[in-house]
Amino acid sequence: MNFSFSDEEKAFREEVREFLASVLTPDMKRAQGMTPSVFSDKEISDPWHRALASKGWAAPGWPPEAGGPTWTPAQRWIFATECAKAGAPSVSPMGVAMVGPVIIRFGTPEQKAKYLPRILNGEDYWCQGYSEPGSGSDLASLKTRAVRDGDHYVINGTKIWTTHAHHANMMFALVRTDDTGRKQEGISFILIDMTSPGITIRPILTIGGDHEVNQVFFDDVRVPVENRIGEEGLGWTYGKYLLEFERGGGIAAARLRRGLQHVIELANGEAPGQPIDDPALAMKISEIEIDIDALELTELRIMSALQTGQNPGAVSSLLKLRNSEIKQAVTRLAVDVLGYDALVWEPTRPLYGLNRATLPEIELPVVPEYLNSRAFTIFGGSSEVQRDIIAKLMVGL
Amino acid sequence: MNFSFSDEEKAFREEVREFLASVLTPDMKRAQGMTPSVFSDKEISDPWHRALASKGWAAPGWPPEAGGPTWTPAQRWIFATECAKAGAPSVSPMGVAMVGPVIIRFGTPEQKAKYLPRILNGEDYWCQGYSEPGSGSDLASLKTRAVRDGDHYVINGTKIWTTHAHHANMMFALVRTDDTGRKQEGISFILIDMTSPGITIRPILTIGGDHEVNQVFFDDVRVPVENRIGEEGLGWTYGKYLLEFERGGGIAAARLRRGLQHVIELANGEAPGQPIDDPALAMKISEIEIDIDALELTELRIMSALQTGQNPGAVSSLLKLRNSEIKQAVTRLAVDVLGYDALVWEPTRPLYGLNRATLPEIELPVVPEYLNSRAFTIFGGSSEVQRDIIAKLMVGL
Amino acid sequence: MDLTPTEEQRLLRESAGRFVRAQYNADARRKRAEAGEGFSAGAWREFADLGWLALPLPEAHGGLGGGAVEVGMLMEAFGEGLVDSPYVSTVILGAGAIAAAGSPAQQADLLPKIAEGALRVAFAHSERQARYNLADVATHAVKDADGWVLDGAKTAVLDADEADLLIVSARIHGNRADAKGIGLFIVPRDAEGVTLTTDLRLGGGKVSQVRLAGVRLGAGALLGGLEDALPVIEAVSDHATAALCAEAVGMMQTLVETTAAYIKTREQFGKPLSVNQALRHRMADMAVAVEEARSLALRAALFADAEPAARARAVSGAKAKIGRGARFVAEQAVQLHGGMGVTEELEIGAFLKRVVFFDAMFGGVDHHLKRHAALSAAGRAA
Amino acid sequence: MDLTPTEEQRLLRESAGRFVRAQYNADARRKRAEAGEGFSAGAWREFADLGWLALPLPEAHGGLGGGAVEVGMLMEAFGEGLVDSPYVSTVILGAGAIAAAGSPAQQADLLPKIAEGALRVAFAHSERQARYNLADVATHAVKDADGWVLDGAKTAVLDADEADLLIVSARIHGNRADAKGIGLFIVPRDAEGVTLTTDLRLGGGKVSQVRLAGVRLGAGALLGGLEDALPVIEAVSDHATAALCAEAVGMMQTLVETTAAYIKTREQFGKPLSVNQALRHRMADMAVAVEEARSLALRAALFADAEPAARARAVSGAKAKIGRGARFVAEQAVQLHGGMGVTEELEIGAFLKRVVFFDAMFGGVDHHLKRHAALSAAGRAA
Repeated sequence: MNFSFSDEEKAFREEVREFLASVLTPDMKRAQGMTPSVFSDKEISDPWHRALASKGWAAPGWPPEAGGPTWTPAQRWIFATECAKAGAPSVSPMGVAMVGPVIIRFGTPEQKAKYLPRILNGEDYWCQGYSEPGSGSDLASLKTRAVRDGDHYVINGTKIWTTHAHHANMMFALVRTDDTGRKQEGISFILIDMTSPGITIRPILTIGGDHEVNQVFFDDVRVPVENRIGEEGLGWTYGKYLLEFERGGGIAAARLRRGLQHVIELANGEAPGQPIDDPALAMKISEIEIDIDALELTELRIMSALQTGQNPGAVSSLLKLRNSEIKQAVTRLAVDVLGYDALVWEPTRPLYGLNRATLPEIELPVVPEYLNSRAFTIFGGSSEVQRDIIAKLMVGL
Repeated sequence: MNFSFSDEEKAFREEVREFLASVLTPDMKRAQGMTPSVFSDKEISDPWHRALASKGWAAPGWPPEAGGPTWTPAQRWIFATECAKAGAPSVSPMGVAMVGPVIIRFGTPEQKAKYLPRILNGEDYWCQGYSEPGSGSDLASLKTRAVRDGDHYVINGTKIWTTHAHHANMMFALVRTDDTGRKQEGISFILIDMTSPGITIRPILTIGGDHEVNQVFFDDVRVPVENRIGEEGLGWTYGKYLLEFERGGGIAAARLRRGLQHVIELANGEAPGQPIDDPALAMKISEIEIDIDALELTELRIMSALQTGQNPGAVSSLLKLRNSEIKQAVTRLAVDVLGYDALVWEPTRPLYGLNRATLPEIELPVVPEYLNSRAFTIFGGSSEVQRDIIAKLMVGL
Repeated sequence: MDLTPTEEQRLLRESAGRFVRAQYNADARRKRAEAGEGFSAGAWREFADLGWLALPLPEAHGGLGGGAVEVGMLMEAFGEGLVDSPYVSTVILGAGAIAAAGSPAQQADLLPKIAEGALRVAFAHSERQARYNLADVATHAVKDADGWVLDGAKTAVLDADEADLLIVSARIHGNRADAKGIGLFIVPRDAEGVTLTTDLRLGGGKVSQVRLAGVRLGAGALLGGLEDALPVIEAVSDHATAALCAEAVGMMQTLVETTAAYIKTREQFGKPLSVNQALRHRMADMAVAVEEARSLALRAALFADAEPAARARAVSGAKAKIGRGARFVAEQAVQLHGGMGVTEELEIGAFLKRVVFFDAMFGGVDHHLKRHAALSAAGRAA
Repeated sequence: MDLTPTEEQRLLRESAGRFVRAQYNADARRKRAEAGEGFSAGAWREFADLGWLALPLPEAHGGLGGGAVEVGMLMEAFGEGLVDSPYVSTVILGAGAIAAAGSPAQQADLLPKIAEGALRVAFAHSERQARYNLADVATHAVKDADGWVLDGAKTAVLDADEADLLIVSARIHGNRADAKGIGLFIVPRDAEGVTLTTDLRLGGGKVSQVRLAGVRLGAGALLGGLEDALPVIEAVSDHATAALCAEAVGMMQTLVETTAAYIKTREQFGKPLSVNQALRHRMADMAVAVEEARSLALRAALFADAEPAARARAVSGAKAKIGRGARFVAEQAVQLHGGMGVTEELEIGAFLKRVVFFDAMFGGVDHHLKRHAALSAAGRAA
């Protein structure tokens, strides 16, 4: 057991730090710091994605033949951690982390050649069409129909909670091509050009004041059959493969730590009164810091297992559950620190677009982020679903 | 709405206080204070029961014709509260509070004449034969058989968690007289003389070191048919009527407050270090005190509703749940206050029988009481059962 | 001892409930929000007509002499419908301070107008550096031959933008955070030197920062001529806190009912969500939190006129536990509504925001636990 | 960076697991309890033979030079079987203090005997008035021509009754709670003036109060001649705390497995208890608590030889969170076992008692949160 990074790993860390220092502008950091959501706005994430792409670092999880950087698990951990520490934006995950791996695993050579480079260099902006208004945690009950008409599918129905559909030019979606069997059967995985006629996007405002998700309507939308991934009717399999990536959570401790650091800075300076001098607050900060320490060491244990070719077991639900709960604890504490400043509600978005406001800049995203983070325990598999999975896979119930 | 007691109520409170001052000896109070269980030992509760009986106060809930004192709900609340404040022992509830009301409601004139006076004056000591090793929360699955043989039932089977069976000369029990219908049918309610041949009592030691509960075995025990309450096969109805009394909880805040006072005294003096000077401890004490305030005011709201002839609704589960949870919070905090003194385990029982011990007398019951109180959320309807009931009756789910 | 409502109280509660259900249902709120309307002058007149503005004011000055229990009943109904009126700022804080500290002439002048709905008053006391310490007042008032000159800054002033008068606390003598030497001044909102920065308030209504720069007031502007008004500030803050506690109970009640209805009807895997025991138990805990909040809000009201330490302990106890309970109920209401809970399309989020406002206003859970603990320790030492 | 165990570590862990399963199963424990036996001399010899007593001792003095990670692996196995050996008192505290502070001669004299199992040492440091403040030492040591005279009282001394030597802290100069001026003394348990009051210890083993009345020691009794031993006391206390954290992880693991097995087989209403989602979710939270505890116990071990502030923060963090998590798991294990859980007939209660011991030993959750917070604030200020 060795708790230090090797010389190679340290050298890589140095390289990452130098890259970050050279690429991250103060404006990017400010905009990212004032973003209440886990998703960076396209106008923040785009330049960041391009910078990563030119360094060859846009798709850490991809195999080398698809353009991945062939990092070890430790390198991926170091990269994610240094990015979080530096306050880097997020790359939109829908392309690189979600549809990309599916295309790599199940796509035809033509699909790979067409889509992967555009995902890698950020030319395409993807969104995910899974959930529907009636489905909730019961994803397989989806009803959006794709009916074959020659070499096209004709799609009718609606998808909801579609993150950044208003930014995206492509969507990957689960659609029903057959409804005669079990509900998991008859689902197909297709790629939809968002500029196709018949697509309407309805913004859904969330309680934090953000426009992040949408409802997307399909009215006789024609999609070429060649846009289907894999076999017709096996979409559920491909979709589940992708969910493993989405739910993995992976490397979250460093971002949580940065969030907690934000709380300490608030309490130390800007917030009304001198909350940092309050011993009860100091104990709460410590409590959360310890939670993050536990999560971080769990991540490192998993990274070590992956590194030595072992299977870390059914831990992705645990990581998702704890990450979302700790995130909510951090944002709740930040609101408490604000004291009376929490009363001021600034509705303008994006917050980094504001020139002046009643609150100090560091305080502006606090309440929106608290509200936004309520979704952490709901989307991507609710905490209730995660507990069902943990009870089954980790406890054997 | 009137938050003060009336002059009549205040006069009654004075009478109770005078009674308590005249009857409660220092030895009784010491013994009660060193009892980790909610049940007082028979040697403590007996003299207390006799004193109450001679005052006519042994059975607050009974109608006057049965020997009850015809108190208003406010008087009952005042009496229970003053007893708790004074550190009075508990009267064993199995006679007065449990089987008594069933006999009053469903018994024959002969049964009433035979049993009620002996319950009232404490001559009989009762235990309850409901649970069985296999039944748990599914009480109606009970298997102890009573087979008719002339004018007797012949009983075979076993009961468990029988509080103070080793003190009791009488048991009221639910037994199966028929197993052809639904499991709730075919249950009868009978009264069993504990000196009958064929009864064996096996002590069950609990984790607090107390001998409080037992398993009772019945091996061809003959019980006269006249000992059956009400109709054969309707025992479930009578048993449920009784459970309402058991689960009611009723007037618990004053006892909890006394327990919290004990923690404050510990923290203020005997415990290692000066824990009372710890602001975090002070906040925890306040938190629990506020919980008790909430429970007390809920009790008073219920009392007021009863007093004005209204139905307070399905609140007994709420009272049971909160009483048991607060009790556990109080005992847990007391253990924390003990610091290193919590390491000393004194196995002798009863604790009030000890002449000397390593710990100060006020500390002796702390850890046993914490351990004993783990049962509060299990027996008499577990917290899980209470939440099921609350969701159903209060939330309508 | 009888905690059941009197006939009069029952009628008040019922009329408030009827009013709120008719005028503050989800549809009405959505329409007002879309029209960008705040609380309307018409509704305020209706409040006056229903006697609610007069409710807690002294009978000598056009009031009905009601107590904190009656106010609590009204507030609970407001909470059920998420009413965002300036009731607390004008009637409980503003009029409350005038009734407690004002001279007979000041009371006779101002209170009847408030009762009639002709005058709105905001309470400008908190300062940013003070956090929740009521004695921490840096704004100062200097007396000269013509009267008073006020300088300083106030934060978290509720509904100041539509108020006619501000009741402003200022230090007449002593140092920051001294208990003695704080006065309350009647300041016209449009007085020279008064600048408001007004924002939307989390959960509804408006909130202002108030700057006072050389604000000149007449000699009669000092409320009741009182130079030691901290006890009054504490009392009206406690009364307003108790009122907000009752409002929170109403909000919690609505959240539990709405969420129960949702999980009973929303189906997943072919069955209503309510088949999930984990959700049912969560809702049981939410229902328990409502009942405990109801008891403590009532308790705070019942102690509203007790001696200051007892009043403060009851109020801080209620605020701490209801603060936590309301947060739990609102956050879980969002959670149990799933994705819909985090959208602006349902009102769950609006309730959550108001709950966060409630928690922050007059101090959060820890502040009130500490205040309760300090009062308890002082009580034990005495 | 590689947190997977080495081959050597894996073998250690497996052999410890095997030993515990064979000798510390429920049957064996019940038999020993019925026979009134404590930890047997035979088992101690076996510990020596397996190299466990030598494990963390320096190689120069018969040790194997293992670190806190290896000790943690052993302790986790002990926890799984609720082993109640004097391992922590003799090997981690006693031998740890000698190895950290002893002169070469003292080390050469004592450590090999400990490694062989021929000598047991208890650590007598805590005092009742100190609560958990390690610097609070009122016992004093006065130097005279013949050596030292010790007077005072110690509390919570683990396994002193079967120890040959006590390592006793005493103040050589300064005032109570001064950081400087505390020495560690080697005191034969049967020295004149040493009186033990020994009780059963909650969760297994024994605990003693030690009185020292004019105890005369030779000039060589002061460990390493060191008059400022507080850093050593802090280090060995942290090492012992880390070891107990690992033991707690083992206990939590057993509790989760035992409880899962119970609710899968125990039927109610014709179905296993595990059909209840509320119970399954509770068990999910228990499993999460175990994984978090496992990570933090390992983290504490990995920081065992870091600079003192980092070590202390890691250890206090682990102790606080595992203290709470272990209490949660043990209390819920009792709860989910229903009536059986509160009886002495199952061992759930024995685990709960050991968990309460764990929480109380070296300070509870709040103590370590405060220590963590103080170290964090100091780190930020630096």
